[in-house]
Amino acid sequence: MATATPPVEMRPNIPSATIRLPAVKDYEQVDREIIGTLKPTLGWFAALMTAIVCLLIGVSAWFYQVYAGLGVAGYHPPVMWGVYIITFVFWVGIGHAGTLISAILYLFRAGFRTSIYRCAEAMTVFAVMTAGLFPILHLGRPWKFFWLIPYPNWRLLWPQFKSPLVWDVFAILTYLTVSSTFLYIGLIPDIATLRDKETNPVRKAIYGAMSLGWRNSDREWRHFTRAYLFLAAFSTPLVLSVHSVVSFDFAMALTPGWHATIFPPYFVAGAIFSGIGMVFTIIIPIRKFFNLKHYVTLNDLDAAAKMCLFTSLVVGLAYLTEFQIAWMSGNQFEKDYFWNRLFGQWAWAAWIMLICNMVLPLSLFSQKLRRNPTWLFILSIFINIGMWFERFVIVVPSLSHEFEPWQWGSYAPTWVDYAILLGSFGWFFMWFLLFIKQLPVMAISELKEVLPPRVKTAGGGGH
Amino acid sequence: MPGLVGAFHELDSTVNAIGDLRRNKFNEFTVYSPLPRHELEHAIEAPPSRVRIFTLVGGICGATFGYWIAIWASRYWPLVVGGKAVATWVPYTIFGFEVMVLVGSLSTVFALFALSRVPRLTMTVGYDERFSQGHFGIFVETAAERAKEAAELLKKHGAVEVRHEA
Amino acid sequence: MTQRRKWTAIPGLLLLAVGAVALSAYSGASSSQNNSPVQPIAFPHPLHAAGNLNMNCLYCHNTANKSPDPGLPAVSTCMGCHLIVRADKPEIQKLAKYYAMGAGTPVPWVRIHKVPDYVRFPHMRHVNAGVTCQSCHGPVQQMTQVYQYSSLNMGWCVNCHVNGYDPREGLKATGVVDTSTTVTPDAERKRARYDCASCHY
Amino acid sequence: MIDSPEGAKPGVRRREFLKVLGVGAAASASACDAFQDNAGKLIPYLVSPDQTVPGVSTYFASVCRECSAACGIIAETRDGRVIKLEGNPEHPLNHGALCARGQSAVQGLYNPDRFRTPMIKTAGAWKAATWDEAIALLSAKIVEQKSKAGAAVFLNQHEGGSFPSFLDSWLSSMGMRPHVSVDFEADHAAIEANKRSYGVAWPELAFGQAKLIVSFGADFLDGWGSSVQHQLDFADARAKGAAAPRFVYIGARRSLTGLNADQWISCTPGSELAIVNFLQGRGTAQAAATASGATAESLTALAREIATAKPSLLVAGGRGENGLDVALGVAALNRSAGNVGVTIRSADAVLGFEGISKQGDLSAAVERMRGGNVGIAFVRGPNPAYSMASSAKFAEAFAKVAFKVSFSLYPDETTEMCDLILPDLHSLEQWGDSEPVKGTLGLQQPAMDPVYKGSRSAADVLMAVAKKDAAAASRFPQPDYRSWLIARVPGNTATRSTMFAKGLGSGNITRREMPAPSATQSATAAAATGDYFLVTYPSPTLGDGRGANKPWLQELPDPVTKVLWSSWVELHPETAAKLHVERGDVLEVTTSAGTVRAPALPYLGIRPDTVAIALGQGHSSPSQPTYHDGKDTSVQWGYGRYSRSVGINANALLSGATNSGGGSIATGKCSVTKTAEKVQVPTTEGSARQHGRGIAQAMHVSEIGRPPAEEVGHGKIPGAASHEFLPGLRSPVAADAQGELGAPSAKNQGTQLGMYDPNHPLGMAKRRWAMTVDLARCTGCSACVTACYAENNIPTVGAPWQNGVVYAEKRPGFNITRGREMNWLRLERYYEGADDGAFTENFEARFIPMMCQHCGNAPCEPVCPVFATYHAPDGLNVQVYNRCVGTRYCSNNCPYKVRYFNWFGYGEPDRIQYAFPEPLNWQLNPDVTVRGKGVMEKCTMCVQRIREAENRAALEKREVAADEFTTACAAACPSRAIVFGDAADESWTIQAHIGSERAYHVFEELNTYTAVVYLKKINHTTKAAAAGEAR
Repeated sequence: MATATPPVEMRPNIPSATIRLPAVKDYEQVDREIIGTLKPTLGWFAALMTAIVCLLIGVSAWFYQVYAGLGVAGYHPPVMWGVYIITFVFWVGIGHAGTLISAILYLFRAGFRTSIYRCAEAMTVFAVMTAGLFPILHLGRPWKFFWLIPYPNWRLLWPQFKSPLVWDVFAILTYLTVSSTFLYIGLIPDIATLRDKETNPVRKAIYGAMSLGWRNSDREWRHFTRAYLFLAAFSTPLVLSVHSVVSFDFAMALTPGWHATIFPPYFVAGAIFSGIGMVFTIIIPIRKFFNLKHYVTLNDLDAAAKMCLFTSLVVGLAYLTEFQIAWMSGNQFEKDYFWNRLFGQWAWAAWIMLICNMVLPLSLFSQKLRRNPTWLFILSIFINIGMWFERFVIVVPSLSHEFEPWQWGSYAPTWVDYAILLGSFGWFFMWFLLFIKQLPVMAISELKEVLPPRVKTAGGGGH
Repeated sequence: MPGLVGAFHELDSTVNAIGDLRRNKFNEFTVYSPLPRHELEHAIEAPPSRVRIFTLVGGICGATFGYWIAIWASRYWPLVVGGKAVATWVPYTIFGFEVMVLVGSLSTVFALFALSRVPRLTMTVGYDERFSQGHFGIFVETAAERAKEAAELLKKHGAVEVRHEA
Repeated sequence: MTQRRKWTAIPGLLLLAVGAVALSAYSGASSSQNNSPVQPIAFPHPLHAAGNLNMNCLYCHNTANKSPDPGLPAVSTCMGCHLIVRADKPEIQKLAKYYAMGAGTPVPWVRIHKVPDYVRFPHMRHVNAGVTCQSCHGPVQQMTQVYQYSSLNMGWCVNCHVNGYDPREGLKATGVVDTSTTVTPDAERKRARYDCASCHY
Repeated sequence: MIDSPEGAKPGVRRREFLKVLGVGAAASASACDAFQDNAGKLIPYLVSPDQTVPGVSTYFASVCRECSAACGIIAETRDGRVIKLEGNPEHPLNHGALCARGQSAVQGLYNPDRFRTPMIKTAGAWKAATWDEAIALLSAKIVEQKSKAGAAVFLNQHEGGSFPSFLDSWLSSMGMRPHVSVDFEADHAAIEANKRSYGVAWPELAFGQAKLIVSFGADFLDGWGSSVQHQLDFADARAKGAAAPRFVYIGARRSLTGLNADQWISCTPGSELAIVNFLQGRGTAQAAATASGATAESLTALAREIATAKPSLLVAGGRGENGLDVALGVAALNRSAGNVGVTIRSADAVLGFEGISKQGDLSAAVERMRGGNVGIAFVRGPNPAYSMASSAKFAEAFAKVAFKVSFSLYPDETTEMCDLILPDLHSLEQWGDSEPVKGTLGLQQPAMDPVYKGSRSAADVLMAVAKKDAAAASRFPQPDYRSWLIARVPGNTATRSTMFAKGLGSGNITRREMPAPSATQSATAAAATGDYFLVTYPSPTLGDGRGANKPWLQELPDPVTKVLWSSWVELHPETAAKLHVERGDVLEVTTSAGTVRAPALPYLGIRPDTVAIALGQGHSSPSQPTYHDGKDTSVQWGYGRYSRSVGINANALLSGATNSGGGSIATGKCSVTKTAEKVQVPTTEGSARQHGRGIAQAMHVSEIGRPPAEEVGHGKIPGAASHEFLPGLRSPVAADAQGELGAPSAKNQGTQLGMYDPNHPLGMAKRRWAMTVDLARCTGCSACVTACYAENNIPTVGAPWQNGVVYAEKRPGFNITRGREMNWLRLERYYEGADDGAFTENFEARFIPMMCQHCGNAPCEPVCPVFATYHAPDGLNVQVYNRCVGTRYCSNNCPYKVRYFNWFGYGEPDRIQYAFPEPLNWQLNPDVTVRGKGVMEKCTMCVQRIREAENRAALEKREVAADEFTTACAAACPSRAIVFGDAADESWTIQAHIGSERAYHVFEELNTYTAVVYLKKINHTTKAAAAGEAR
């Protein structure tokens, strides 16, 4: 009795993923190779220790600052914000690329996303975790930070909801929650795989708990795909909103150089730009040291580099637009300020920013360089530096050169600022390094989706 | 309820097996696969997921709460700042939006857990570790008298192994 | 199926946790409430402020109606009576000792009611507004050893400033029996400024 | 050796009470420690003192002894401690105003470096002693030195009143010669000239009557004579607008007075005489011009002006070699111009300046000591070891004296050389009197018990010594100086009691008859060499150095250069360029007398051929050469922790020669060389230019009454006041600053607005507190700044030990170089003109006090996440310290940059940065929270005074009356430039000013609706000058 089952088309699950992973044969290979990366190495351990040491330096510097007072940092009124806020914006920015890649590209079904998104997403979560610290440790009285959170209390007082800082609290907390949830949900099936391949009973138990007893059943997959889609849909507007809100910290003030409507788009573009920079910084060593070159192919890097180039162009446009607005505004304060930015006291910072973020990325117009991991890595370092200085240029010169000439000032960070900055990198990389050896750096189940499934006979059907 | 589980190596044979099972009135079965495949979903013809309802409701509640808390708190102790109105809806849109996203996505996750019955404390019958790696699997819940028939059916479709589960 | 019940256990626990947090948010009572230190001299308020003496608070705390500071009785005020009255009692002799050493130390009473240093509490404004001492300090006339009666936290202050002080409640606090159950009309309640800068500067 | 300060006379026991409660409430008060010291102690009075209600201020009228003028002060005491000084409104000299130095007297009173007990030096080591020991020792020594008694020297800080005669009679009873009444700040030449020409030491200068004011280097606004009185009168004159006198300043350097002039005629130091001669008709303008370096045109113009503008007022300062001749010449000019009796009134002369001994007498005494036949010397007040020109070699002469007694309160240089220290009482602790003007008595009565029971009134000590000697005892029957004094006060007990109340009475004090002045030394001036003229001048803030141990004065920027906690060498930018010197390059200035090293400070207002250095800094101690570390509790030699090793002492450059007027010569020639060293000069100045931002605006006198010409395009000054609305005072009593919702017609009143509703039953929004500042009056003297520090417990942050702990650099003013000064009210000084830095006489300085503007649309408010700053219904922009979490966003968003952050725990006693080391914290205002670490603070418009007035009114069951009270800055201002009041009530004075045609807001275009209204400065420049000067 011949059965007429509909023929099954044997294509990868993701339609638009025309790219293939030629060097990857079957599901088992994916499991083997990805899970293989989890074995700790000496180099990894050394890196982790370095990160932790940096973190400790930062932490002790912060304790000292809390004890002695904020004066030990380099604040120099009228520059009331400094390295901490700069670094805060820097890390929030880093976060964005992760969400962009994992969420937006997911909705767009961009194939090259598959191999890099897990790293990017983890990077997001840890970057936001890092950023979240700074608003607290830059406070004069950090032990009172919880007053910014609306909760019923016996003072009968609530936060001042018109303040951009309260907006920040909501934006950052939401972003942290959603992105970490998103990361975890995506991880569940992979953890299940780890669980099933694990032999050590203890680790098996831990993985078991973390996988929440996931079984890959049809029902689970059915809801999973839905939920994942909606989470992606939720994260997408966050990518745009969070950094817009952060930009309001500046745009809502009337300080010359801050008070500009261009800030939200400008910040978002900058954020994604810096994020992709950081993705390169992270993924390129990983594909090298974990031997995953055949997963993160040059095509993937090429595609990401194109995004990097694009965002760089947007950011560059924003820079120029700022000057043009100031020039045409007829507003004396603005004019003075932007002149000062380019040729005044802070010219050096401005030029670092322009060269790193505007000029160097232009090299990506050449396909050769786009497909050259070494160059991408070097460039990404420049981008990170450049983006840090972008925030420096926004924060410090504006404040040091405000309306009141009598109160014009200068700014010079102290060792405390630098120690805490260093600590933030320690904190970030500590988490990230822990992550890459405990959990798969690539989405196993999604990689499987890219592969053509195993079939008995082309055209299918029984016999 | 007892049943038997069959492990498959290929996708198409799994699909065919599912089709055959349903034609032979074996309706109590669970399909395991290391990755989501549309082919399987089509073969099973399961109803669409209800996650979206939770998402919608969560989102709406969130947005309302966001606006409400901001406006209520501002009016609770009306202090004028910068000569602005006490409760200003424009900036409060930010809270509406953020809380919408927050509650919306959390309720989505809740829905995922609730509907697909995770987290669960025990591994259930009919699961095999291969199903999270390379193999597809079908667990058929059936009375002992039809077990043989089911086993036959699975084997016919090329199950690499068929095991009886107590 | 059995799995279902097992499955519901965890969310249940989560819900409990949330409830606990929500509750703890409301635990706002001040730490210093009800603290009742032992004083260098066991001064019996009931003996003086109640009973047949029934002295007015202002007799000893004589600046409460003209200064932000209620003032404490000078030791000479006490000795005014106690040179003769009950001069044999041990506590009085302690007092006499303080008084005797002319250049010596006055009585180091232990402070009980204290608002933080960034809060201005002008006693005279409240006293002259007719707020009875007991409405804040509690039934001192019955306290053998004085303790902090009110929480003195901000919500406690603001409640009265906004919702108003009910003179009849205040009188009840002093021990006046008021059997009528009618609520005080809103007009009779005494309200006060609730602008932050009225107290914080 | 320092015992805890205490010790009241038996009887009134205030100290115990306040020591505990007071300090518990004030000093430890900080926004941070909520309930921490809950278990404080409450200490009642043992016997309750008369007239003292705990928590309510008591006021004592007394006399200020910070300079010779002896203004009247009112000391506000709380619980027995002085917490604030203000001028006595009824006093004929200062009419209620008080200068920065007067304000700071409390920091002299509570100075942590005061001597706690008498001290005796044995074998070079100091040890504390009891009074009995000390007095016994003193009388023993006096007996021992009887033989040489005739040669004994008593140097007394000059003061008017009865004490000098008391002192003389004591000295004579001991067979000693009359004392030398020293005042290093006195302008002896001017005094001498006044005596010869007008018959009095210091006639009243009636600026108000003059049509023209010409000053020949007489800095009557920065400490020359009775400067508060001068300033009051000068400001009144200048405020008359079109009728105001023009003011021409002649000198080598533009001092604060010079910067207030409409025209500066720069001449080389000492060449004023040439100009005076020309004005007297001797010699041609050209000759005078060549001699003085001024332009002939300006001189002829001046001559013409003096001839036409009658009456005029010409004043001359005589610190130069020919000071006396200049002063006499000017006096002659006055006489010929008919000013005597009109603008120069001998009738109501300032008597405080009578009886100052000539510099010659002092030098004579020094020479006697050098001669070695002086057995015993006393010093009460002056500090000649510091204040005398180094080439006078006071130290080595003084060392020759067998036994040296100091009555000083502070461990100054002279005292360190003495053998016996008998710490005197501070003028706020002891009895005294003065005769400010003829027929008026000023009574100096103690405002509180002595801070240290170890200190004792010098007068009482002298009487005690006298009583040990039968002969002398008979001269002093009274038990103590107080009764001696009261016995002299005319009138009966009734008049006296009123006198105690007002601190003033009528009557005369029979003055000591001055000993014959000893022959002045022929000026031992070595032939002046060097390529630059040198000008030294007493600092307007530190005086001759007496102020240097008071943190308020160290933290008060010099009104001209805005430098603080430092010394500096002023030179013109042109000169700096010539020497390749930049601001902060350490220069070595050398004269025949000595050498000093100080950082360079280019300054527009000085001739290119001249450099200037201020006196007052550079106190030092051989035994403790370095800075105080903030912890050391031993005696702080070098005039205390706040002054030791800060800056340099320019007296080292002076020849010590005295001019014919008997004053030491403060000018000379010097050579300047650049050194490799470079330092950061602590200053509060950011940019000295307005960059056309219209912060301090001015109008030419000719524009008064004319509607402002409609400026268009680039000519428009941002912030030029528009007169369409009542400036800034559309009371933001509602949800929008324009106050529509506040208007009686407003909809939804009392619903959502609550307290902002003007018809709210509690009437919180009834008032709109506001302030006007008249820039035509403001002279930039900065008295308001110190008044603000005193009233609001503002910490000083410049002390060397007050910066961070680990990386910190121990350098005076380090925090200031990081811009962390806390001056709620700062005095900005902007230059107009001379943009290219080339030398010109035609540049203008504009002073503008900048404090929180209490905007209706305050940018700082909406950015605060926790409502720590918000808008109060009575128009104040409130900062709630204890709610502040320290995001500092408000400061970022404040266009006026008037918010200040507590970078360290300046208010926390256990920290090294603590700004009020015991007993300075006794001065803390109990009505103002002492801010803790990490919170923002700013001008509150003295909200505590507002509340106090409201409380008082409520107590008396009435409304607050118009002008019933005012802010600390307004109360102190000797120019009466600041007016505070309720803009929503016509009966307050402020209303008149708000309507003025000169009214404007700073940064009005930012739409902040400030509550502070400035009135434009009025310039009286001649057309020629006006051309050269930027608007």
